[in-house]
Amino acid sequence: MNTSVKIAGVEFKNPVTTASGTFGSGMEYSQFVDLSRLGAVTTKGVALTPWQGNPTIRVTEVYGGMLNAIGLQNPGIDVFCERDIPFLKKYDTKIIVNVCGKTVEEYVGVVEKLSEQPVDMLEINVSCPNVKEGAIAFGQDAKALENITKEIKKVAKQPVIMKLSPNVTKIADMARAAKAAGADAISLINTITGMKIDINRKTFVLANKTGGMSGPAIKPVAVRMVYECAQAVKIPIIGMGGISCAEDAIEFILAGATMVAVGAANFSNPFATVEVIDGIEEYMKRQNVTDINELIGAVR
Amino acid sequence: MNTSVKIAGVEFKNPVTTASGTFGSGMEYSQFVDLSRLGAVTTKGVALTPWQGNPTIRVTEVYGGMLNAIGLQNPGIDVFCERDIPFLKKYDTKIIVNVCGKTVEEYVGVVEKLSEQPVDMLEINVSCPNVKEGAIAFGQDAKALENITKEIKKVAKQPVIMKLSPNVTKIADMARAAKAAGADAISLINTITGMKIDINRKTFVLANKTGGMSGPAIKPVAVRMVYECAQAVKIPIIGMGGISCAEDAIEFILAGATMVAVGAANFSNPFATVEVIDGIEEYMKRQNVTDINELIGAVR
Amino acid sequence: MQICEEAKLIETNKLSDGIFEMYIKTRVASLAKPGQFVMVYPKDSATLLPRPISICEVSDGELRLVYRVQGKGTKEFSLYKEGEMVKILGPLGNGFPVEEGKGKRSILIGGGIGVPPILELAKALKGEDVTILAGYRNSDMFLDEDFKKQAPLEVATEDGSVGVKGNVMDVIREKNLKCDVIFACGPMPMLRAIKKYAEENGVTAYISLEERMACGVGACLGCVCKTTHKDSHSHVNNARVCTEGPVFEASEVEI
Amino acid sequence: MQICEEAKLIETNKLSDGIFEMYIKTRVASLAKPGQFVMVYPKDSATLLPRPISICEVSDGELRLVYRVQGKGTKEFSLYKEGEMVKILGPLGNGFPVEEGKGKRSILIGGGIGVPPILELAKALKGEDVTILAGYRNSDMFLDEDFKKQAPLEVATEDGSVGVKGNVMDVIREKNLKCDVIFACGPMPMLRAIKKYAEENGVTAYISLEERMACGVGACLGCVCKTTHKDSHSHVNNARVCTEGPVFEASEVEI
Ligand SMILES: Cc1cc2nc3c(=O)[nH]c(=O)nc-3n(C[C@H](O)[C@H](O)[C@H](O)COP(=O)(O)OP(=O)(O)OC[C@H]3O[C@@H](n4cnc5c(N)ncnc54)[C@H](O)[C@@H]3O)c2cc1C
Ligand SMILES: Cc1cc2nc3c(=O)[nH]c(=O)nc-3n(C[C@H](O)[C@H](O)[C@H](O)COP(=O)(O)OP(=O)(O)OC[C@H]3O[C@@H](n4cnc5c(N)ncnc54)[C@H](O)[C@@H]3O)c2cc1C
Ligand SMILES: Cc1cc2nc3c(=O)[nH]c(=O)nc-3n(C[C@H](O)[C@H](O)[C@H](O)COP(=O)(O)O)c2cc1C
Ligand SMILES: Cc1cc2nc3c(=O)[nH]c(=O)nc-3n(C[C@H](O)[C@H](O)[C@H](O)COP(=O)(O)O)c2cc1C
Ligand code: FES
Ligand code: FES
Repeated sequence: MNTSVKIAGVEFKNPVTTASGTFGSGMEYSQFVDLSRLGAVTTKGVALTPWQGNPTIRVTEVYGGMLNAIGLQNPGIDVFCERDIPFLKKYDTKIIVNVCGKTVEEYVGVVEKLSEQPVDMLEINVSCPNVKEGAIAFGQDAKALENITKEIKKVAKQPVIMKLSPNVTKIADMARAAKAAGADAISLINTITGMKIDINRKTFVLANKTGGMSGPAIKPVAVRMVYECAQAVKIPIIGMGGISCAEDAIEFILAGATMVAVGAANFSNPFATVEVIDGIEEYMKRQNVTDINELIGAVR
Repeated sequence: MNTSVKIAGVEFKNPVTTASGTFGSGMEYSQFVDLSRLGAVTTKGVALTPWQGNPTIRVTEVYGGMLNAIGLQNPGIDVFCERDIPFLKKYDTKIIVNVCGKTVEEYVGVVEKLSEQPVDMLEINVSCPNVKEGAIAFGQDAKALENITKEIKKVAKQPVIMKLSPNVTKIADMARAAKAAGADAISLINTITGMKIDINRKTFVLANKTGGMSGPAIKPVAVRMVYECAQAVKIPIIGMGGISCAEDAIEFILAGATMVAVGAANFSNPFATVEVIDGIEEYMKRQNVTDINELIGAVR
Repeated sequence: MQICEEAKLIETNKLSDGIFEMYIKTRVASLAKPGQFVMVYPKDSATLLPRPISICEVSDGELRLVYRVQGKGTKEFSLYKEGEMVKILGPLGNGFPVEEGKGKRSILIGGGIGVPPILELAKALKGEDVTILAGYRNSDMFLDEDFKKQAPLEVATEDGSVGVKGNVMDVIREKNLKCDVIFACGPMPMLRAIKKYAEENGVTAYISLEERMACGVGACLGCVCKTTHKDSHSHVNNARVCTEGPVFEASEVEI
Repeated sequence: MQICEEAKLIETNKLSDGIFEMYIKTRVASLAKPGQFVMVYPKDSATLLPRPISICEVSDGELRLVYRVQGKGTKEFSLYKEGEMVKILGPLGNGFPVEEGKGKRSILIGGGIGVPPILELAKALKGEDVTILAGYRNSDMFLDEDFKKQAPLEVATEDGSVGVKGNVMDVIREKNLKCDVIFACGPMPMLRAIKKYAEENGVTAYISLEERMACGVGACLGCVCKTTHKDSHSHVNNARVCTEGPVFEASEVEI
């Protein structure tokens, strides 16, 4: 049975990675999950310099999911290269580094610093709804997305995944823009912007007012968008949004995702990633599928 | 204690109505709910001629919600005027008629036919994701929305509510377009387009492939959009999306909604509307609020 | 009249592999007719839509429901304990036209998980010229003993372990059963075969259809089926299974 | 080492109005230190985030958790029956630095639902010069009998029905309590007052903070608090309460 997939020449032992920001750099979950079992670890967004992130309350629960407004707190690329990459290199897994920034120059700066690092792919987060400057602005305008993708592709030594925002009218247009600018792959969906109000205290629950929604509640939207992108462009897709079991992951794969990422589910079940991997294999056995690549985009 | 609210000169005894398409014309639920208790009944979308709707499967459950792709099956405006309006007139409640169409002319045609009818308001559905022509196309483009709103306002004798689609990049732009064209109010959100795949049969669950997502799962997105619109335009808002109890309704009101609509919750609880009304009164008592209008948009 | 209430689970049993029954004490019982159904509301809050389940038997203010564990909702039902409160809505739908079976030769056909509603119908037609015909996968049958108390029972099993090997149509052919009217509930291929048989043999067939439902009361228009006549709601030949059905005269529907 | 497992609920009781306890048999018990906490995962599938609950007492491979019914999750916990399996993750966080209480005069302060972790700490400091100070709303107290077995107990109640009327700071003032070190857990205003008192009186205070959490293990960066020093993760003076905390030296944090 083959569960390995390939994106832009990089081979992953299985199609399961972690959703950026929900798994740190793997360290915290390494006591529950053998990181070498994962197709890849996708790390928390990293910027050129350390970022403070937003004030708390940063996370809250909603029906069937959660909102977060972390605001991309991170130690900056230098600490990351010194500490997190060497840690991850100890495992037999691929490394996808999620990159954030406030300006095109910042993104490019991080990508340059990563160009000499032993990481396998870059995922460019142009879709974080929780920071004021940059981020989502690039992900909600096809022109801006095309431009930043081009600039990044100029300096990137590793294949580039553009991570799309679901907070758009036509996700397929964004996929087309990313592809036109030379993106090697796209990943989606980032969180959907949401809000929760505390009716007793008559105020927003999150200090940032709005937060990004994730978890099972957003899955139908994510599957739909993966499908729309798969129909629109012929570049590999990493699908995510509410995946908490193998059945969820397979939905994304059938809709057109080459890989899938497990996000908020790690919080409700630290073993979620491995259970998804095992479950995919069981499904393939049950369905007599010998190569996972047969399933990718099989529903049209 | 005052629970009555006013929109465009129409007074509602309380801020609770039904979400179009989830309550028929009230007939089916009238054995569980005294329709005279409701602020208003908002009826299922009605077109110029009878519509068949989509093939089945038309509804399916998703985590914390459901998808529907009814495709606006309806008997057409003539049967509606003969049968449904007289039925509703027997109750002491306001009538909001939801209008759909494939072309601007069709919408205008329905609105004209309604102009001599004893109904209180019109809600124009430019946001149904489940029909190919018209509908959502008007709701995803600010120019198109402005245009159709203007045409409808030319012939409408009742105040006009434009019902917005959440499947857009910037909901506030749509609110501004509706207002600029003379809409008396806006309502939101219609369903979010989603998809469910049956991994055993390897096919879409819904015959229409995609469907509109509703239910508690979409509430945080809906509250956020109501808030954004309330900050952007000063016209009354009817808020909906996942309201299943009074606490949910109050979130929308605090975010800026003058009225709220109960949708899919009717399916999980036929008494939902009345429980929401009762619960709002209890909350007002608990919080010592004497006039519901104090709560509208109180969180900023 | 329809009622939505929390009803008490009096008894619950496993009948065969994956098949369970529950007896619930409810005011719905006094209103229920054969072929009608109830909505049962799961409690898990991620599972929001009610599940349509046919009325299998009515007695002493109790409803008997027999169901197969299919997905999340029915799985949850199967874990309920006696004494638990279960939210239900019903009775829903039109039910079988019992009077059409009076004074005539009827065959009552149930296939698979369509078997349960046949029991209450058989009780309503007790004393009439009735044959019950039930199709199962294998010898792991359910309700067969109950049927035998009401009328002669013929069985088809897919593996031939009991009765005729094959499906219910094979029984009719093999045993050369004759009738004026058929009442049936079961999987779509079976209903299609019955519709065809009825047309070819000048028999009237009443078939109970399944469709995905959200409201159960006719409001959402989720559960329609194509009809040859104008439906009462939208006049577009799309009758609501939950309201105009689930039982239709076979010649009226396109299936 | 941290463990995530299904653990068995051995016993559950209501302690006072809205306050419940559960004893659970778990491998986490053998690893737990005072001031650490566990995540308890609700079962309802609309409730996805685990709930942080302090370790109140450890004994015989069992954890005792004492919690107030606050919202959906804790409501669910309060309905659990003995024998039920409960998913937990722990032990989490750093816990109180017990050694800092050795050979010194300590006051252990618990306020409201911050009272529980003080018990295991009092047990760890048994025999030392310890005063326990607990603040309740009214005479509807909990854990007070347990405390008395470990060390002298002073009580403050908001309504004055037991002990000193007012809050824990009022007790310190009225009774003129002196100490070298304070260990505290409770509401933010109380912790702020203790931080101020510690600064003004040259006392070291260790305070246990609360923050909204998603992962509990340091991965999500949801639960940070402002620190005066660079935090170990992001080097931006934002320590993770779940990992670098929940216990901080009061002078290190901006609250
Ligand atoms: C009028 C009517 C009477 C029925 N009577 C019985 C009965 O007596 N015994 C019995 O075992 N089953 C009966 N069914 C089928 C039963 O409703 C489904 O098996 C059940 O809804 C599955 O729910 P689930 O949560 O276990 O499955 P899931 O797959 O988790 O359900 C997901 C969603 O799909 C719906 N769904 C799935 N399968 C069906 C289906 N076959 N028909 C309608 N909706 C479905 C569910 O209601 C739910 O909304 C009847 C169906 C109808 C329409
Ligand atoms: C380190 C730590 C130790 C704690 N120890 C205890 C204890 O021993 N006993 C006890 O009764 N309570 C304790 N709490 C508070 C407890 O976690 C909350 O009361 C509980 O999470 C509320 O959950 P709920 O589902 O009942 O409320 P809901 O309001 O439904 O919860 C919604 C979300 O908000 C979170 N939340 C709500 N209130 C709080 C809070 N005060 N702190 C953190 N998260 C919150 C929940 O975890 C959940 O994610 C502790 C909190 C922390 C951070
Ligand atoms: C706490 C948290 C932090 C996140 N941080 C990032 C981030 O740094 N970069 C990024 O691209 N996406 C980030 N995301 C988005 C996730 O990677 C993912 O796209 C989203 O959560 C949807 O997947 P899920 O529903 O499985 O969680 C974050 C999500 C959460 C919940
Ligand atoms: C079965 C169904 C049918 C609907 N039909 C209509 C419709 O005819 N016109 C319309 O404007 N909205 C329609 N809607 C959308 C609802 O009015 C509402 O905007 C949406 O469901 C969100 O609210 P909820 O989450 O409370 O259901 C329909 C929704 C459902 C679930
Ligand atoms: S289930 Fe809603 S109309 Fe039949
Ligand atoms: S709860 Fe996730 S970092 Fe603390």
